[in-house]
Amino acid sequence: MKYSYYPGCTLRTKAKKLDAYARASAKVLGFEMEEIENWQCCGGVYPLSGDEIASKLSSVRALNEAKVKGQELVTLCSACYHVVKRVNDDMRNVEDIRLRANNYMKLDEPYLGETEVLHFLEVLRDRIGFDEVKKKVVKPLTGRKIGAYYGCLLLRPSEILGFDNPENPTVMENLIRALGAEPVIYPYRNECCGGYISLKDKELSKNMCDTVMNSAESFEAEMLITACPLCQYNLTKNAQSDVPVIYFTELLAEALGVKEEVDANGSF
Amino acid sequence: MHGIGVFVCHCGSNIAATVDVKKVVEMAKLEPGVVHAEDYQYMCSEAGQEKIAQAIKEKNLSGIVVCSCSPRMHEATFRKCAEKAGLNPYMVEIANLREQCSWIHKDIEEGTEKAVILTRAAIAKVNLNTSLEAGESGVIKRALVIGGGIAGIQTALDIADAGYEVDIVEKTPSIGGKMAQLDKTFPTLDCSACILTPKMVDAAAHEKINLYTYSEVEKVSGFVGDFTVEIRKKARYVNMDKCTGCGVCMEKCPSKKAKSEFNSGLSNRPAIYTPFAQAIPNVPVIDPTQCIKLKTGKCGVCEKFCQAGAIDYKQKDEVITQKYGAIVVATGFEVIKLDNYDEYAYSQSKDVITSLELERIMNAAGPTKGHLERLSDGKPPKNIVFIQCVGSRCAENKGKSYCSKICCMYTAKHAMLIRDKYPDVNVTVFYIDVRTPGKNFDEFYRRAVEEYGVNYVKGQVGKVAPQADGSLLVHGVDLIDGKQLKISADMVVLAAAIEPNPTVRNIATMLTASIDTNNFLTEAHPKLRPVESPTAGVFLSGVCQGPKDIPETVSQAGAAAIKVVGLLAKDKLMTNPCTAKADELLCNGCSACANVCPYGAISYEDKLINDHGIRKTHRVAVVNSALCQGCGACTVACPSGVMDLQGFSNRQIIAEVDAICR
Amino acid sequence: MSLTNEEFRPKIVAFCCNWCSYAGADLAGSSRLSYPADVKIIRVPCSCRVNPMFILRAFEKGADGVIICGCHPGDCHYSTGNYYARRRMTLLFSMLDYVGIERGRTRVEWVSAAEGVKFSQTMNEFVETVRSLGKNVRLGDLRCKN
Amino acid sequence: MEASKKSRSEMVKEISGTNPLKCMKCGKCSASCPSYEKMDIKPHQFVSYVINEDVESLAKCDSLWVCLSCFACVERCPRDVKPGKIVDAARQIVIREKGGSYLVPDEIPELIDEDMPQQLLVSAFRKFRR
Repeated sequence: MKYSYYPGCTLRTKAKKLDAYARASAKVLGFEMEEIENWQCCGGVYPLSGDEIASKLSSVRALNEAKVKGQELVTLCSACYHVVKRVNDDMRNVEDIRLRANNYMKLDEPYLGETEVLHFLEVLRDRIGFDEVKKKVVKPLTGRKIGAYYGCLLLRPSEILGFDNPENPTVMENLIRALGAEPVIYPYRNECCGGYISLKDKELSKNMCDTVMNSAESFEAEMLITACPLCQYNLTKNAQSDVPVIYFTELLAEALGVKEEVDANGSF
Repeated sequence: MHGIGVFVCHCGSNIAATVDVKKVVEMAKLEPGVVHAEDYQYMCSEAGQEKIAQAIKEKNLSGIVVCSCSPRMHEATFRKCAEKAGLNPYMVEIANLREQCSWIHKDIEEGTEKAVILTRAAIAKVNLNTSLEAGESGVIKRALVIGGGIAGIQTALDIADAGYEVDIVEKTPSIGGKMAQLDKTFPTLDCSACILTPKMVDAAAHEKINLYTYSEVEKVSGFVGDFTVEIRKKARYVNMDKCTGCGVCMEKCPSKKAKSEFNSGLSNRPAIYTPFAQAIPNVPVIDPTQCIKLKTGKCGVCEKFCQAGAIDYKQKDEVITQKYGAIVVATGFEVIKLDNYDEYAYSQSKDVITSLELERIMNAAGPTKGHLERLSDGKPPKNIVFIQCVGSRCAENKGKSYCSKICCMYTAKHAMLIRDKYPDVNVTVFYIDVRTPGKNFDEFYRRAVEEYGVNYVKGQVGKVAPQADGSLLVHGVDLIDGKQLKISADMVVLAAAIEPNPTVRNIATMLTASIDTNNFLTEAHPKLRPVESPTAGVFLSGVCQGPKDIPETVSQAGAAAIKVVGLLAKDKLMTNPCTAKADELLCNGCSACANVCPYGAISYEDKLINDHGIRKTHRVAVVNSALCQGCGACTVACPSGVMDLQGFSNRQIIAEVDAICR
Repeated sequence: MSLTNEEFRPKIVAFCCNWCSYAGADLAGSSRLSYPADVKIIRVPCSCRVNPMFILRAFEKGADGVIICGCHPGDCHYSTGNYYARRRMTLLFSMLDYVGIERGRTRVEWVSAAEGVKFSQTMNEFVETVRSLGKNVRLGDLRCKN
Repeated sequence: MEASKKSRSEMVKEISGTNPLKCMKCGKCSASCPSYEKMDIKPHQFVSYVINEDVESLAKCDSLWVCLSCFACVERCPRDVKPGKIVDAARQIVIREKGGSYLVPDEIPELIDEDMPQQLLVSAFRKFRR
């Protein structure tokens, strides 16, 4: 099975691990992520204003490329997923944006939101299945207590993203279970880490990250996993906690037995 | 001799403000056949009706058009008025100038223009009206009440006391409904069971009332005065005649893992059970999904211990057919599912409960024997937070659009009872508005605040976060103080919205009773006919019509009963004369009409027909006017166009079309 | 809101069943939910009473659009009437389309007694559609135009 | 002056695509907001200010720069008002005007550190500058 793959800017720079472990894991799980050719940065945040077109076009280009190839479009970074999927929803349902974006793009055939956008976690859950993932585990993470941190971008607005239950998500917990570890369920796993605010207001982000980390610690999480480079940065940098926060793909690669290989080849 | 009279009503200023009534009168006078036209302030008033009667007599009118409000409002009034003046009541047509014109158009020129056209159409139609005679049909002196909660019980008691037979069909094993689950009732705090159980006993003992518990309505046919209903009596596996209600079977049953419906799933019950100790009838049922004997063939403990020999594993469902003159829907409500409100952690913590679950916890017969304790660890809570409007008053995609009406009051009741019995427990109520219309209701709520020290906070809760130590951190806002609050609670109670019992959809379809987008049954008129369905012979009692508390339900139940009694007291009902009729001369007996008739009202006879002197016998369609309900399906199906509907004939409707398009 | 001569005012005939849609129209009225005065309602007991002949007649006499409103499927007061209406109108409308009466000029809509909002919205939309299609010239009776 | 005030609140409604009149003033947005303490005009007040056509005050407030677009308010709003989109629309109105930016390139070298992901910078640029 081949998917179109949209890595996004951070996965080429500060979050190379998120990308490398995912690719290696995909190979083990029997699917391939074919990087689309001329991708550009998604912009990090979805432009909420209904009257903005230009900032949505990079997503449309990526979406259209996947459409031309007849593939589903996979992302790893929460922000890319959020932005690309919401733009896709606009292209499906918002007449004005669809019209203006297509007028600007001048594609051979107008793009009408045909592409299906999937997060890597959705591929694991809905295309591969956690039972299959479990079968491929060679180093089960038995005995480890791991918390998932979802943040905002994967879950909200659920009406459009439809990723998981926005108030009580389960996909990463099920992944943790499939890898042989014990998921730690704590209430702030869907609360914001502060996001881009940490550029100008570290204090605010720090408060939020502490709430998350303290809560996870109180439920005895030894480690947190996340899909978002910004969350990973904020939780690691801005919270006073020793609990490590790593990408979910690293955990996956570890359990599938390909982590060392990636580490040996990678230059992180 | 043709002579049409036109009567234009001002309806005070309701019509006259946006329709130039004088102009309508002038224009009407120009229409063919019109010999009289006038306007008046209120045509439906006695003076207005007198004007109509006088004109009919003086000008010897053959038909009248009243330009007024909707025919659904006053058609009957004006028909009666015409009849009194000696005109056939079916020679009356209404032009709906209020609902369809003056109320929706703001421009007087535009409104008047439309009013003239609507009047013109009505005149064109009435020119072709023919005198019709209403037939008669009998009334079966028996009523059916669907639902055995307080609404159904009260309706049945009131009908039975008036001397008519009533059957109650209740789908659960006992009558009593939601009220049986409640601990205390507002605003008097008397015990729910103490006031309900005597009524249940009365209903069971009443010689005119017959209970079909553990039964469901399966099929309904017929019409007002003469409904035929099939009722499925589900197999109880217990012989009702033999069972003494000793309860030994329930004690001995080895399968005890089913969730008790009565205790809102907070405790377990055996496979053979009565829902609660005061159940009526006090005869258990065997839940076939739980019974080991019925599932595997091995067990039979209850049979062994039953001294009365009442257990019958071979019992089958039984379908009985019964005839009724009137049907009352009293299907009540359920609490909504809370899947979409996971921010309140209902699915994540045992200590986040609904108000109905709290009722069971506070009830002496409940899962905790009436002790207020946390379901997670049995510890007494010290801080309780109530959250109002969970799923009520929402945008369409977020929940129920309506106010559930009862939550403000029952929350005040719960808060008060807790503070009364456990003065050291802190109670906080997050509210958006406190709605307490009702006698002694606001006073009741004020007592909760002023005498019992319940902390009411204006604002909502955004999240309930279950903590590692088992407490619940409630993230709320106090809009008055302008503060975000984080309250550590050990119990959170959600005032979840109520919705009509899901079975009501199916029942409404069987009864052809209309239902709104929230699955509440529609009343015939929201103000003037609140307990009647638009479908004749079907009446509404309790929450199936809209959210209401116990006193309101009981009053509505009584009102529905008196409407039923009023119907059953009649010996004959006038039937709708607007029925289908075939032109025997042209009918060729092809059966197309009978195939589409939902009532089986069309049959075929070989008739001797005199066609311009040529006598011959041929097969023609004959409509049984007692069965025909006048839908008109057959008129369109007829390939030769000989089937017509009286009162809505092809010529009449075409005349209306022509008048509108002219 | 005075009308200019240029503004096209279509003639619209709306057949409404007595039990649901006529009541829905009444509710739209009592809730003061406006829709264009171009719509004129004819009350019929059930949507199944609407003979295709009536619709042809309307177009013949100069109607620009015809809409039939009935109870929602499954909610018909006469159990099955709206199903007959739906089937008949599907056939009729495709035939009308064939002779040049655009689909936009004909419509079947289910409006319950509780849906005043839907009634008004439906009429607003329908009138807008018919307005955009302009005057109907097909099927018109060309004899003795006055 | 009156006219331009009005048009600004209309602009907020247009850009955000929301209808503030749907608000029932329950405050669930403010109960959910992680930046509440740092906001001078609270999320529920944002909705009210737009209804009352006082976008001037919104344009001057600090809340614009501490809203995280985390969408907790949008997700939980029982009336589907989407307060977060209203905040963002007000922010758009400010940054689209000359001198409205909250972030200037010159200050960036001081703000960043070695581990900071690119995502953070592009997001901040999008939110704080035109």
